[in-house]
This record gives sequence, structure tokens and C-alpha cells, in this order.
Amino acid sequence: MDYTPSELMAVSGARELQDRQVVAVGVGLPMVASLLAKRTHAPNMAILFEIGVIDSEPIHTGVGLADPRVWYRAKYLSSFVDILGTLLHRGRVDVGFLGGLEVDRYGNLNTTLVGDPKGKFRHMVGSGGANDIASCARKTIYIMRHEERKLRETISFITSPGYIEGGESRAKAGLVGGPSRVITDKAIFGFHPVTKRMSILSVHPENTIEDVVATMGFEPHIPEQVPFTEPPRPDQLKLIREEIDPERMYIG
Amino acid sequence: MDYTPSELMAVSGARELQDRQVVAVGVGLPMVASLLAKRTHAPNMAILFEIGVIDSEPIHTGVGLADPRVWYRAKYLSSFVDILGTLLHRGRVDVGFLGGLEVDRYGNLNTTLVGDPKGKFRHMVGSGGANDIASCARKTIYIMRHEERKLRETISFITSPGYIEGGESRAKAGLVGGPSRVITDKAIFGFHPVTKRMSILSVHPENTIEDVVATMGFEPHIPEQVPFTEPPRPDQLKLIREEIDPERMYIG
Amino acid sequence: MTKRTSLSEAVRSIPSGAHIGLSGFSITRCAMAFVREVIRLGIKNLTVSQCVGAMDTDMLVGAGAVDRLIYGGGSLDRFGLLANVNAGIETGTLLAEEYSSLSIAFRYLAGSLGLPFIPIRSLAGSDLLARIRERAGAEVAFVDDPFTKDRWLVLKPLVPDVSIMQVQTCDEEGNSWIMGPKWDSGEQVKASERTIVIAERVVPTELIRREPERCVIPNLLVSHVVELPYGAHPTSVYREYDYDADRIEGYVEATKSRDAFQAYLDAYVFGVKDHGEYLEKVGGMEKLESLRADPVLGY
Amino acid sequence: MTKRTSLSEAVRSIPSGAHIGLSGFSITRCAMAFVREVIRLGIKNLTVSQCVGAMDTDMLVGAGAVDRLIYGGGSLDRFGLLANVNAGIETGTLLAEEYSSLSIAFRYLAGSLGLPFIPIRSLAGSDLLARIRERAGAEVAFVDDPFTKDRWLVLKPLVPDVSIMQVQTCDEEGNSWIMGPKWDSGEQVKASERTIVIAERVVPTELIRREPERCVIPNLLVSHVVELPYGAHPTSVYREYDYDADRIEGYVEATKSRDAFQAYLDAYVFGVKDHGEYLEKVGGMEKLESLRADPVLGY
Repeated sequence: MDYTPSELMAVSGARELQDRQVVAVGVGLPMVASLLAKRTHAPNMAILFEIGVIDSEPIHTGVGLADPRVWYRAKYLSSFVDILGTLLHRGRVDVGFLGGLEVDRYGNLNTTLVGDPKGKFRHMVGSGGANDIASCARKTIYIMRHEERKLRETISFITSPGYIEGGESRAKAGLVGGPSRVITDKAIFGFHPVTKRMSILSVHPENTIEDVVATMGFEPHIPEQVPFTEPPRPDQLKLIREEIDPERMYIG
Repeated sequence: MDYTPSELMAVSGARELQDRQVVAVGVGLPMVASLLAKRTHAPNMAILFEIGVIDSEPIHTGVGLADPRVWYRAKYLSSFVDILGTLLHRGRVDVGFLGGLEVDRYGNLNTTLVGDPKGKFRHMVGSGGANDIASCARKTIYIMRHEERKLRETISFITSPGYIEGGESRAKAGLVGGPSRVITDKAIFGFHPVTKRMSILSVHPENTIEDVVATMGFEPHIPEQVPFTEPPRPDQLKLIREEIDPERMYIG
Repeated sequence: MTKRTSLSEAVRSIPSGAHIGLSGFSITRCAMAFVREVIRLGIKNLTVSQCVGAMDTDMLVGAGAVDRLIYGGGSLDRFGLLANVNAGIETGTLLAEEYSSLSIAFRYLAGSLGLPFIPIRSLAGSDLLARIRERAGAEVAFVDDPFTKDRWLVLKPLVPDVSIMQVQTCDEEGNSWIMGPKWDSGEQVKASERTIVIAERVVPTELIRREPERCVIPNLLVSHVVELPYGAHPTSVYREYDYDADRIEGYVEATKSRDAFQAYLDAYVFGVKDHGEYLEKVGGMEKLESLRADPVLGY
Repeated sequence: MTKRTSLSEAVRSIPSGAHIGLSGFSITRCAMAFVREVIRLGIKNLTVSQCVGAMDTDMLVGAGAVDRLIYGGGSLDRFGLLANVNAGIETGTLLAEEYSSLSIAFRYLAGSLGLPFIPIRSLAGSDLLARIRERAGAEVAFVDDPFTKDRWLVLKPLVPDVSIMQVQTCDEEGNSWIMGPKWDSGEQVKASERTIVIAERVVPTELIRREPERCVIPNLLVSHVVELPYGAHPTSVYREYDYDADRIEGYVEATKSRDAFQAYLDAYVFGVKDHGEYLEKVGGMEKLESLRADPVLGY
């Protein structure tokens, strides 16, 4: 295998994005995936960072959204209210692209705490714009490591709602959209259209369904046909390695 | 008399303003009065124009707020939402300074139409920011010509509320503030603290109470003592004539 | 992706009956060339909104292209009143919903943020509110503040189908700078479903990236970009050109009778095939050069 | 009228128990010198708000100066978590009301506009909302949209007593430019009763008048102006200086135990008499020069 799992995750993420879409992204692999899409098949996609940045073209890797490296060559520098209010809350964001700490079978995302929220727990980062993006984007894509402690039967805290308790419960909470994909380093998941339970869409090359399921905290829906995930193309790898994340800060 | 009635009106308006106040002004005599105050006793007053301008220093007379002459040397150029929202509606404007077409004894102001609103009428300019200023400023000052058809028993339309029907009726409508002065070319009026009816505060030099009342459409409250209005000082006249309105566009 | 197109093509994207927001304020940054093309192409039954009624709206109304106007009052500053708008209101041929500057700005703001309604202190106790409730009752309501129990007037968001924005500078994707005060332009654009940008000049995106804090309209809101110098004539564009006082006076004169206004339209709209011919007709380069803004003064 | 004063005098204007809004976002434009002076002067029992929790807040919490935090989550980006904030939440010594970025921004926006409440689509169906309703029930409520009858969550305005704004450039009256993205700074300042501006440089008002579109904070909102180069160190200020990675790593290391954090405060807060001595202690001119932003890159 001439690519890393993170590279495959980024390429798989990029593949979910279409030209002319408006995409709100967090830092890390979502940013790598979005920049890759924009430099390949989606040149007219708009990439939004909640801090108030549109369509920057970083040439140095930043440590996070607060790093001016990530704002370099932006076309528009504004505010939370502009990005998360007039674009996201107004309904103009096609795709929200998030990382996460824990996700459950209904795509509810936790970035707040691990442990027992009423007892002993460790507090982590909280929402930032994640709850807003998960609540207001037309659809949401998550990228995260494939580990039992991350893909959990029950998560400690719902920071950002997915399909809540499945079925119609998200719509009943007054929310449109919802998670469409969970991309891990072993597989790509979608959500069943009716039950809203997580469902395997593809497993990455050199992985098996058995291993994918055995390393998760809950059993996903498994369709009869599960293809392998398409591997990265050399031009995509070259872009990631030489231009988008040359310091390998996100691509381990 | 070595000054015009308009000059006295502008000077009287300026005298109502204090240093460090935040003043929202319309174009015309209110602007002349505010610029005069700022150049004399109120250098730290902030002058706001609804279009999005703070503390400009015009050197040419403009035809209205839409004239870039009026924005010259501003410290801040922004928007309606900033001026009328984050400053006025937020409660930061001490004084609103307006002109008007018609006013009644309770300080209700009409800039919308003359005639019978349900029958034959002529439509004029409407509100612009006048209603907002009259509704949200801590107090409001009007400057207008002293004519029977302007100081009316009944006005055709309440564009900008004063004390509505007098007494507590403004407070009952959910509004604070209210008109504090009406400055005409014959007199200065205030409002009775309880009845909220217009009351003569001073008559301009060379005018009489009798003439003031005879040329109005309603009878104002007349206190026992009515002094003469203080005339303009030479330095004030010089500033108006040489710097603030050298083309005499507002000062007839 | 370039969105550059001709004025005519941009105007043709607007169906009769659409709700358009216009960028003018009185006699500045008015979408005049746009309005002339709308009239030329015979687009009708428009709803027009803007915070402060301006010359762009008055001319559209005078040409019979507008059914409904949602605005906060307005004039041509000291040149005169919005005579066509006023005549439409007086004769009942124009359905005018009249607010204040802030209440329209708040309705756009609510539209821009996806708020279902927005509370406001203005309008209370006025005949403006009484009229709005008669004519457009479904657009205002009262809500109890759940925190204080006070009763508040709330306004419905205002969402034009398309905003027509006269700007100084943009790139071919539509990223736009607006110099000077912005009145309601920012909120109107962000509320509208899409925006047509009409710019004095189109610059490389590279220049936009050099001063991204200046960008007021991100390209993702823009459907068409039209490069059209002097597109706001006879109104002014800050830092570009002054208003043409003679031509505005001529317009005001023409609004004094139906015949005179028809003659005005015949001369300046129907009598010229496009904006280029219009500019020639109003005096050509010599006149236009005389209106160029002084770079220090901005007018 | 000059509002220039010393950092110490500006800080002394804030009583213990006040609600302060801070300008930081993670590790950029944080009010670090301000926070060090607050700790030095022993101001306590503060309520702190900001959209995204940052190093300024974390240090104040670590020093025991904060009773209550109203924020949308946060971190030190890849340097680490807000260890002091998190410890305060975990042990219950800090009353944290945790929202999302937009819900705090909307609460400031409502405060800035004098709105009694603001509707929002976020938070629904999340444990954030469940927690907020338990802990701060009086700050959220539900209202029926009078136009559609849909039920909407509404938030109460957030109005700090004073906003502490780290900016690049201002004049002595407080008119301020903020370069780069502004996150919640604009709304926070406009919501707050007053603002203390801490600027890299104070310029003549004449310069402010040359580019009035850049002005984000009009002077009438400002009570104090403090000129304090490198006032955000070790965090970054766009176009001025980069974050000091070594010093942030040192901070993160120090947050790993109470003793280490006390030693950190002893060294960098109590052990220096003012900002000048602090800058000497962290490496002086040589180190600071190495952080200067490249004028093209902005970092």
C-alpha cells in the first residue's frame, strides 16, 4: 500500500464534495480533504472556516483555525456571524465537514467530554461551531479514527446532533439535514434512509467487514454488497504530500 | 438684527447639545446645529448619520445624507444596522435631532403625507430613520419653520411618535425618551412634564408671545415667565457662515 | 469561474413578478443602468424593496414596472421627492408598504441570518405601524418576551429573489468591495436568494485576496457580474464619480407630468440601444470626466 | 479627547465580580497582558464570556479569578486543551455555561442590537441545550413563531460590563482597526457596556480618517486606550507577530499540575512588575523580533 490510512480518509472525504458546493470545515483532515477537492474536481467550491475566512490558500500548515497560516490568501475575512449566521444559519451551506471524539450509531457527535457527565469525566473541547454546523448544514460528513472508544454504542454527551434517536427524531427536533457519511481509517459509512442507523458503504482496501465491525462499539447495518473503497490516485497523493500538508501535520 | 432666523435656530439647537453626547442627526439645520456644537462647546460629541457615518468633517455642503460631501473625513463608515441598530436601538443615542413637516401639541411628527390619508393627500418623504430616532433616542429635538400649517392641532399622519396622546401614552406604547424641544424661527418649546403638551420656553428676540401663538395651529402652554432666546454669538455666526454652511444651503 | 456577462443577460435572468432589492440610497449608488435595461426589456409586476427609496426605484415605478414597494420612505435629497413613487401611492396604483430605515434593515438582517422573526422597538405608536398592519398584516406580529414578559413588535424577514448591487470593484467571480457607508447593502445582499453585481471595474481575484477585509460580498452569493462604468449615472458612486446635478434636475422636471416622463423614457431609455449610447447621449466622455471623483475628497 | 492610559489603570476600572468579554480565539489576539495584570492586581469573581475559549480565559481561570464562564467550547488548537477551564469544569469549581460558537455570537449580536431575545436553530436535540436549561434556564426559552407557528429556541442577549479588545491599531480616542477575521470581536464590543482597547500602536486620528471603512470600533464605545506592543504574547496578532510556540508549549506543560501552574504564575505574572519586564523575561527584543510577521504572509 503506497498511501497511509489518513491519506485515504482525506481522498475519500474529497470525493464526497462537488463543485460549486459551499462547505464549512473544521481544521485537520476535513481541511485537507476540502483543499484537495478544490484543487482537483471542485475548483468553484467555497471553503468556509467559522472564524470568518472564505477560500484561503494556505502555503504553510497551521496548528488550527486560529493560526494565520490558515487564513493566507483568503478572499473574504469576516466574522462568526457572517460565516455561521449569514451563510450557515441562513441555509447556504451544503456540506459541513467535522472531526469528532465519539460518534454513535445515529451519527450523534461528542466533542465535549468523556466519562460520566454526572460523575467522573474529562472535559475536552466542546462545540465551537460543530453543533451549529451539524444543526444547520444540508448534510454533514465526519472524519475520525476507527476505534471502539470512538465508534460507540452510547456516547457520553451529544455535542452535535446526528439523527438523535433515529427515525424521525431529528426532524421532530426541528432540524433538517443530518450526517451523510462517517469516514474512518477502515471504512466509509452512510445512514439507512428510514432507521437512520449507520450502515457500511465500503471498506478500505486490505480491510475486511469482520475487522471493521469487530473494532467498533456497535454493529452497523451491513448491506449484501460492500465494495472496497476506491484508493487514492497518484495526483491526489502528490497534492496532499507536496502542497496541502507537506509538514504531515494532519496526514500521519 | 445681524443674524437670520435660521442662524438663531441652528445656534439654539447647538446649545441643547452637551459634550460627550451621542447625537443622531438628519441633514439640514440639525446637521448645522450639531457641527456647530462640536466645533464650540462639545468637541467630544459623536455625530451619527443613519446612512453609516460617524464624525465626518464636511468642507463642502452636501445636498443630503446621500451626498459624499457629507461623509468627508469620517472616522467610521458602516451601515444602517450599525448606526440605527447597534448604537440607536441598543440605547446609546442621547439626542435625536430631526426636521419635520408637521408637528402636533404632543410632539408627534409627520413627514409622510399632507391631506386626508384615507382620501386626497400628497405623499412626501416618509420616515427614513426619523421614526427609529424618535422611538429609540433618549430624547429628541425638532427644528422646523414656525407656520400654522406646520404646528398643527391635528397632523395628517404620525410618522414619528412624540408623546402620542399625552400623559403616559408614550410609555404605554413601550417607548422611553420623547421630544424635549421644538425649535422654530420664532420660539423654543419644551413639553410639560405631566401633560406632555407643548410649552413655550423662550421667544426669539423681536418676537412676542402673542405673535408666536397667533401663528400656530394650537395653543401651547404659556408659563408666567417667558424669557427671550439668547441671540447667537459672533464666533458662532462666523463658524456657520464661513465653515459649516458657506454656500448657505441650509441657512437661508 | 467567471460570472461576467452583459447587462442585458443579467437582467433577462429576472422574471416579471420577481422581488428585487436595489442598492440605491436617494441619489447615490443607484442601479440606474440596470433599471433602464429592465424598462427596455419590458419586465413588469416587480416587487421592489430597499431601506430608503432612491432614484432607481422611482424610475422603475414611473415606467410602470412595479406593483409593490417595501421601503422606509425616501427622496432625491434636495433635488426633490420621489415623484413617481408618491404619485403611485396617491393614486393607489402602487401598493406601498412603508416602514422606517431600521425596520427594513432589520427585516433584511433577519432574512440574512435565517431568523424567523426579529423584534424591534421602532414603529410603536405610529401611523406607519397602523398602516402596515392594515396592508401587510401578515408581516408584523406581537410576541411576548419570554424573559421579561414585555410585549414586542416582531417583523418578518425580507428575502428578495435577487439583489441588484452597484459596487465600485469586484472580481469576475463576484467578490465585491463597497467603499463608503454601506447603508443596507450588506444585509440586503445576504438576505437575497442571489445577487447581480454591477461594478465600475472588474479586477483580478489576486487583488481581492490582497485586502480581504474589504470584501463585502463573497462570490458564493453572486449569480452575475456586469462590468459597467458609470452604471449609476446620474447618481453618484463614492470615490468614482459625483452625481450629475443637471441630469437629476432634468429627471425631476420630467416627473412633473406623465407626458414629460414618457418623453424622458423615450429619450434616455427607449431611444438608446444600450448603456454606451446612453452615456453618449448625456454628454459622453467630456461630461463624465467632469464628474470623476477627486481621489482625496472621494467626490 | 485622549483615553490613553496605563494598562494598570485600565484594569483597575474593572471591579471584582464584573462580567468581562475577552477578544481571544484559541491562541490568537488573546488579551494576555491584560489577564496578567488582572491576576497581579487580584481582581476576582469574574464572569468571562467569549465565543471560543482561548488562552486568555484559561489563564484567568487557572489563577482562580473566574467564577463563571459563558462560552462555546475551545482549545489551544494543536498545542492542547484549555486545561484550567477543563479542570474547573471537572471539579465543579467553575460554573461553565457551554454553548456553540454561533449561539454565543447570536447572544452578543442580540446584546449589540438591543434585541430582547434572538431565535436560533442550533443547540436543538443536543446535550448542550439540556445542560444550559439545567444550569442557566433563565437564559434560553421557547417562542412560537407568530408567522409559521413553528416553535423556536430563543436566547437572551449577552451584555458584558466591559469588553477587552486586543487590536492592531487605534487612535487615542479609541477608534480601532482589527485586521484579519474578526470572529466575535465586533458583536462583543457592540454588546458590551464599554470597551478597553489594547493596541499594538496608537496612531493619529488623521490616519483613521483616511480609511474609515477599516474602523471596527467607533470611539464612543471605548473607555480606555492602552498602547502595549506585544500585548497578546505568547498568542499571535495577525500582521503583527506570530504565536510563540515555545512559550505556549511551556504554558501547556505548566497546566499539568497545580504546583507547576503556580510556579508559572510566580515566574511570569507575580515575578515581573509589568508588561515590559515580562517581555524581557520571555526573551526580549531578540525573541520578539523573531516573531515579527512577514508583511506579505501576515504571520
